[in-house]
Amino acid sequence: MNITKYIAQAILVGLMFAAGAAHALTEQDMMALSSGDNDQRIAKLATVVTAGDASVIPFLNSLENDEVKYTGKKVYIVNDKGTVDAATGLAVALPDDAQDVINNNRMRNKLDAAIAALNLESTDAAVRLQAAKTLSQSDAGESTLALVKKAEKIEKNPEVHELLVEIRASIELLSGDPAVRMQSARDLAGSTSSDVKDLLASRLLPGGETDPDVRKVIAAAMHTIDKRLSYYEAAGTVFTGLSLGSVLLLAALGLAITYGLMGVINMAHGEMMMLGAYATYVVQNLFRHYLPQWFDAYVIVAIPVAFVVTGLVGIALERTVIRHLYGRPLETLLATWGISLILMQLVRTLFGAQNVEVENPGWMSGGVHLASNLVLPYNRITIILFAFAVLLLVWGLLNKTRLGLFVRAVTQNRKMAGCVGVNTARIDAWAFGLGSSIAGLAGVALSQIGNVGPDLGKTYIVDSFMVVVVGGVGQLAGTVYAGLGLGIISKYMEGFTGPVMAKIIVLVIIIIFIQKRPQGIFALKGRSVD
Amino acid sequence: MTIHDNTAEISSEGGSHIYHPGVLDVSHGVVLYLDDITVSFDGFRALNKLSFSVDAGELRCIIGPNGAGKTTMMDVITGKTRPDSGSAFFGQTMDLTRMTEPQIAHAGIGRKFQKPTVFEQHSVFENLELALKTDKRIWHSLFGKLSGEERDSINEILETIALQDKAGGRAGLLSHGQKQWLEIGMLLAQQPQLLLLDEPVAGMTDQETERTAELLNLLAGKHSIVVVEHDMDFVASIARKVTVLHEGSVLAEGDMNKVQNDEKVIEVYLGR
Amino acid sequence: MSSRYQPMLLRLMGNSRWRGYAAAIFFLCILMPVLNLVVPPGNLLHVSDFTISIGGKMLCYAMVALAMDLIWGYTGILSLGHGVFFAMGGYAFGMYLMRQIGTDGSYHSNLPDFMVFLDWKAYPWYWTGTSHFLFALLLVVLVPGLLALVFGWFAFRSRIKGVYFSIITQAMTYAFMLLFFRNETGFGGNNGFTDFRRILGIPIATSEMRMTLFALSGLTLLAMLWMSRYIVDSKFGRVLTAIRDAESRVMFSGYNPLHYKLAIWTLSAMMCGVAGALYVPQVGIINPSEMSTSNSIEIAIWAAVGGRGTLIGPLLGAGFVTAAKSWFTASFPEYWLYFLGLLFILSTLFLPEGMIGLFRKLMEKRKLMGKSR
Amino acid sequence: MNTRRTFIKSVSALAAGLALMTGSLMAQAAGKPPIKVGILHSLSGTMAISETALKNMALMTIDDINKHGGVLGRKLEPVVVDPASNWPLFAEKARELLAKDKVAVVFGCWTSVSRKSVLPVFRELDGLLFYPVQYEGEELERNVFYTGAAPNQQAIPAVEYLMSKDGGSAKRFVLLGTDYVYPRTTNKILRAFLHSKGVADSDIMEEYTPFGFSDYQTIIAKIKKFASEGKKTAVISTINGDSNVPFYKELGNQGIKAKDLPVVAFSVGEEELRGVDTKPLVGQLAAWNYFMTLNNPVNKAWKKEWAAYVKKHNLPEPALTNDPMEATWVGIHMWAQAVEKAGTTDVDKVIPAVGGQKFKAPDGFTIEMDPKNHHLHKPVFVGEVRADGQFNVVWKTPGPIKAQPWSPYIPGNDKKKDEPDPK
Repeated sequence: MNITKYIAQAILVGLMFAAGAAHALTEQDMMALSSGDNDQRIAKLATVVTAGDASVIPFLNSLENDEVKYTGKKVYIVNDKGTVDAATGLAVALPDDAQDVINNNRMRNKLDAAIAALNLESTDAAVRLQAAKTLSQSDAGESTLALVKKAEKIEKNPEVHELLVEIRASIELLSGDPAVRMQSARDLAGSTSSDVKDLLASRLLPGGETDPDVRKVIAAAMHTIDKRLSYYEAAGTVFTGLSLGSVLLLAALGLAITYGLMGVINMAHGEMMMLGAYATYVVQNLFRHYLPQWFDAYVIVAIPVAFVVTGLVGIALERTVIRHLYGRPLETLLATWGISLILMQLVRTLFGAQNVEVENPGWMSGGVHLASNLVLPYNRITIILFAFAVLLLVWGLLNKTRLGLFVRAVTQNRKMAGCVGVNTARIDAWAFGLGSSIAGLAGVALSQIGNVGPDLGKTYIVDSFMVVVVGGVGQLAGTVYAGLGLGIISKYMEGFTGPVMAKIIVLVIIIIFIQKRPQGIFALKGRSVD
Repeated sequence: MTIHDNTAEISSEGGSHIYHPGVLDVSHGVVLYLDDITVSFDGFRALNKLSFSVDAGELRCIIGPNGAGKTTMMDVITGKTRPDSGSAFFGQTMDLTRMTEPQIAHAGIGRKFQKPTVFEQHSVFENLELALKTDKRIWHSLFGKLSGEERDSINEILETIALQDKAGGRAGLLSHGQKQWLEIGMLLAQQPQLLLLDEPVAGMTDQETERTAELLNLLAGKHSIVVVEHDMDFVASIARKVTVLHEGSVLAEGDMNKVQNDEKVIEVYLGR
Repeated sequence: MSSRYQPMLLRLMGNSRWRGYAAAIFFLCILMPVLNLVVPPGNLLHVSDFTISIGGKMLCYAMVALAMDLIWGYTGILSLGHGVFFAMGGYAFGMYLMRQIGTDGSYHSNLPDFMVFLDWKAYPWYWTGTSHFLFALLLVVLVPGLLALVFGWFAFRSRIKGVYFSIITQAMTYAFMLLFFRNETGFGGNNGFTDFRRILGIPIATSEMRMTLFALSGLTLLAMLWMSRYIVDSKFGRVLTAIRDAESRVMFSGYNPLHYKLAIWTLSAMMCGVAGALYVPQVGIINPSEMSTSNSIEIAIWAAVGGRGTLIGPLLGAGFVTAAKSWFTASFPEYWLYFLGLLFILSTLFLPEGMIGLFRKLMEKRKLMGKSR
Repeated sequence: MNTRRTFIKSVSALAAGLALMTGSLMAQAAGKPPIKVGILHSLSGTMAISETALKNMALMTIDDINKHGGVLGRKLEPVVVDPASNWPLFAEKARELLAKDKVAVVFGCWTSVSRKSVLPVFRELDGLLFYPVQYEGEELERNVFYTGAAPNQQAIPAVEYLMSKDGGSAKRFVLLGTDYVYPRTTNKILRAFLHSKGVADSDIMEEYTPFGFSDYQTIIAKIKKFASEGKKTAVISTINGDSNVPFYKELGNQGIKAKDLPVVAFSVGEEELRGVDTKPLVGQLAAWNYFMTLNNPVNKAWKKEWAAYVKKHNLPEPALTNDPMEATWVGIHMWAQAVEKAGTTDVDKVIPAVGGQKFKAPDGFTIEMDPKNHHLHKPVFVGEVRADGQFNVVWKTPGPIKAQPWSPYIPGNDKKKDEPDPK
């Protein structure tokens, strides 16, 4: 209900502006903004901004959104609501020879800045904040200075105000007056933005700041910001490591059950993840077709779907192939490899060889902006949380349910478990199904950060085995430490060596580690049975 | 300290002159000497300051309830498990805790497993051939030929274990009892100073058990033998001296009668 | 084809199988060249260059399958790293072939093209001496051999066996593949080595050279077969099988399995190296995709399909799978992976002894039927 | 000996006679025998993603030519093989096409390595290959015609654009690519080019990732840091296929917009953006010799024909066209024209006839095969990604430009001849 209200409001406001537009911009102005040489368009835009009339915003928005077309004489706005003559706001038919206005990045940058500058006077604090943010990230330019200064004086919201100071200082850093430049450099020292640092650095380059005193202040300000940024950078490394670690953990958790507990060398584990990702894809498409308004929720629905689908596939595989191979691990390895090939080809047949598109739901796009060099993407955060949720699920299932009890009983002493009335065959199937389901969940997560294609599984299979082996077979805690540890080590190394060497080094470390501790981090010492 | 260095050498390649494999010093009449051995697995003490010794030419039986540490003790003697502390000597000079399994085997300790382990894909003859005391390095295996003497000794063993007829057949096709004998035969082929037998009659028919007892009695005196067994009748039929293990250390030791009448033993083991 | 070979195959099961087997390969090595070079194209009996090049490739694969069989079939160690050894041999010889290009490359430099675009001014140290044919041949066996020796020593010493071993060999394979994909590693990155011109100064792209390489591959295979047979029939071979079946018993019998495993593992790797070296000039390219994990697993399936623990089985397996691949990718490209996948599953489920086992069973059945009649 | 030879001779004569007879019988039944044309594109494995579309385009082009009467009055018969993204298999299949199927020409290959691996085969058997993909140059083979762009027809104009005012006046460059020969060579050329424009080495960052790489967090953090040193920075991406999606996704999630840090890509086209959530990409740049959005009658007709073909053969919709597909279309037509001109399919006669062929291409120009250097003269376009996965052309060259397979920015190339060595 709220939404409809907003839409109604927006339309109303839009209409009001459309009517006003006729007064703020002449047809010639619009034409000059829409067509011709970019330099001239930008110059025109600057004059419009300097005039500071907020009523031009709708037209600029239309320009920004590629809704504007023009012919030799007239400018039109074309959007879902139809075509209007930009000057009069009246609905008209679009002539055949109408051309698109093409905005390149430079033009778009200027448009964004212009719109943001004009929006600084908005009565809505949220709009002002957004405008200030946009302006601080784009190349504001002299023309906005007046608006910014005006806004800075009256702004009460501290967050917006802080940004405005920064923007104003950024512009004034190029001022003709050394004292003003000095003051702006001082103002900028408080920033945590790499854009500001970029700006300060540019002033120190040849052709930049000439006054030696101002240079000193700029250098000091830059140093302060740099230092601040380096902390965020370190935090960023930890976060990326954690993020990779959580992916590894997810990939390995299912294997910790099928391989770790059941001893099945499941080379098709990666393909289970792939199936999970494709299940997500299918759910996404269903939502797109049938429930577009609930689209953002599709991932939530995909979780149980993937869980069930891969679980069923897992159970089917266990019943048809794997159960014949218990106690013959090497044969299992080959047979499951065969399964993986078939599953991959099957997916190719069904969905095509191409990667399929899986879109992040809205709430997973973008990120938490902690500093300009530390943005924590929502999808990564979600996956870290998801990994721990799945971990909790597995732990709970194994330790707190009858199924878990039976699984552990069967894996520890199959005969004895059979004797006390556990249906071992059924438990095997359930356990393998569970392992596959967990892989399917990993697939849901992977679909949100990487490509979804038939080869998805193959990229993770070596990694997931490494995590389980390093962690210690049959050790859930070991898997967690190994997954997160390997993730952080890899990312840390990557900073120095690049991704390939980092990966190679990690693999070599793993191989050496296994020589030293063949049983993994958490070795189960005991009388080995030969 | 010097000993240390030498032993380090031996573990890298069995060629030190002091501990030359096969040169067993039993000058004090003791063939196996375990002292204060402790082994723990994740906090559980499988062996707890175990000390005992076996004399040359002795046939010793070891009994004890499940989990008493019998198999772990065997593992320590054959080098499969390293003790956390304590020492294990073969004869006077050979420190078992510092030797690898093949070195120990080469030095003259033969072990029979609980489950009969023979090479199922090989013929009975080949099984014995593989076990035969000879140069066991790669080069010899590749280019060496079986000498007439060696052939004779294999045939002799075949006779001892009554498998002459099966010599050419696959070992995997033997009956359970026959496999046990073949395994004992393989131990004999190694010409060990000390034989470790882990439950040699488990799963055997009475007749086979009897035959095995005969076999062991025949071997006693020629070799030192340690038998781990549950079957009390069998133990009674062969044993001269019995050691009872409990919770990783020696509970009692002596002849069968003495042990059977020991209060502690009755309590923990026979009494149940 | 198959009907002509059927009786021979059956005969190979018998006592004279070895002589028959050797004769077959020898025959192949002589006859094929004759049919290719002497008989004019267009004649029914003419063997085309294309057939020869596929045949040569198969012979190399057969060597790898044989090497895999020694380590897996006879010793029970499943290696997922044989693709690396194969590629190493290929790269070692490829270095020589690259040197033989001389200044005929795109840049007319005496460095290979890929070094030119990396702005390297000289060969890196590990290319030293690769312009000498004999040294290159030495590298072909030494490099894979040394790698296997070092890797094996660490792995076997720590008693890593069974699946664990397979998994870490896979990790090794993966690491090497990544390493060789890097351009800075100095082996041509993704492109690897290609565009070879000469061996020993003789142009490579001629029918005669192809025939020579083909015959050489055949003879090498024969020599390897003979060697493997000797090994398998010696006591050494019996120790290997014993290790496979009961390693601890072998240990308690006084053998050091470490040495035995290491020996056969290294030898197997060297055989792969030789196969790789023969393979590269025949297919004309070596690149890191030869090291992909799936290639190594495919090698295992050759041995499994043909019959592990027999010497002829892996050769049949390699031939069969390669031929099937050629046929499928030409006729039904979409179905190749289904077929290969099924082959993996069915052969492990129903053919534990592979094609050879199947033949044996059929033979026995036939014998029994003959008797009952 | 003599008798044997005569015997063989007579047998082969007989066989030849038989073949002639059957051949002529067939010719009577179905006009003249068809001309076999090889198509060598991966239909399985990693490259299938890109190459399948080219196979289909080749088939459509052959259909099109057959519909208009074929070549020399004979129909074209496609022989499709699948080298399965396996480089040695490319060589094997090329040999199969040339030696066994005796095709008159082969259209195929995508990756540089596949082209390199088939080269010796084409040289040895004197075959003819049309290669339709933009590549690193530094090669000129008598047996190959290159219908994709050389670096000066794609990479250099794109960088010039970035350095222009409209392109953002970039002064600092990140050369980011997948680690294989095309990015390496292209970046080498670009580095030399940038040097010539006064860009110092300290203002160039070069990074490579492996194939299929998907975790760009660290690299993007690095780029961000590199970009905050006071000079306007741009990224030149030679990232291959798959890795592009996670790369752009990460860029988007990190809040990096095209207007702040433009990325120009040489391997991202319409087909690559299929299956991609394009929202985070909007405004990012690509440089090609053809975009589907080009507005000209030839392109319109071509797109229509392709759409019909896609519908008829039940191929994945929507029907997209891209640069390599255009190059395939142009290449096959040019070959057909050359065969008509030479009056035969004989490779030695066709090769000189291909040079100088002209064709009205969907890029809106009548483009010409250079008379000497086996490369097409092509126009260059820079486009910005739109939300619908198509491109807005924001810059273009006034007309087709001549290819420089031997980039003048690589030392020593000035001595190279601009034509392949004769046989």
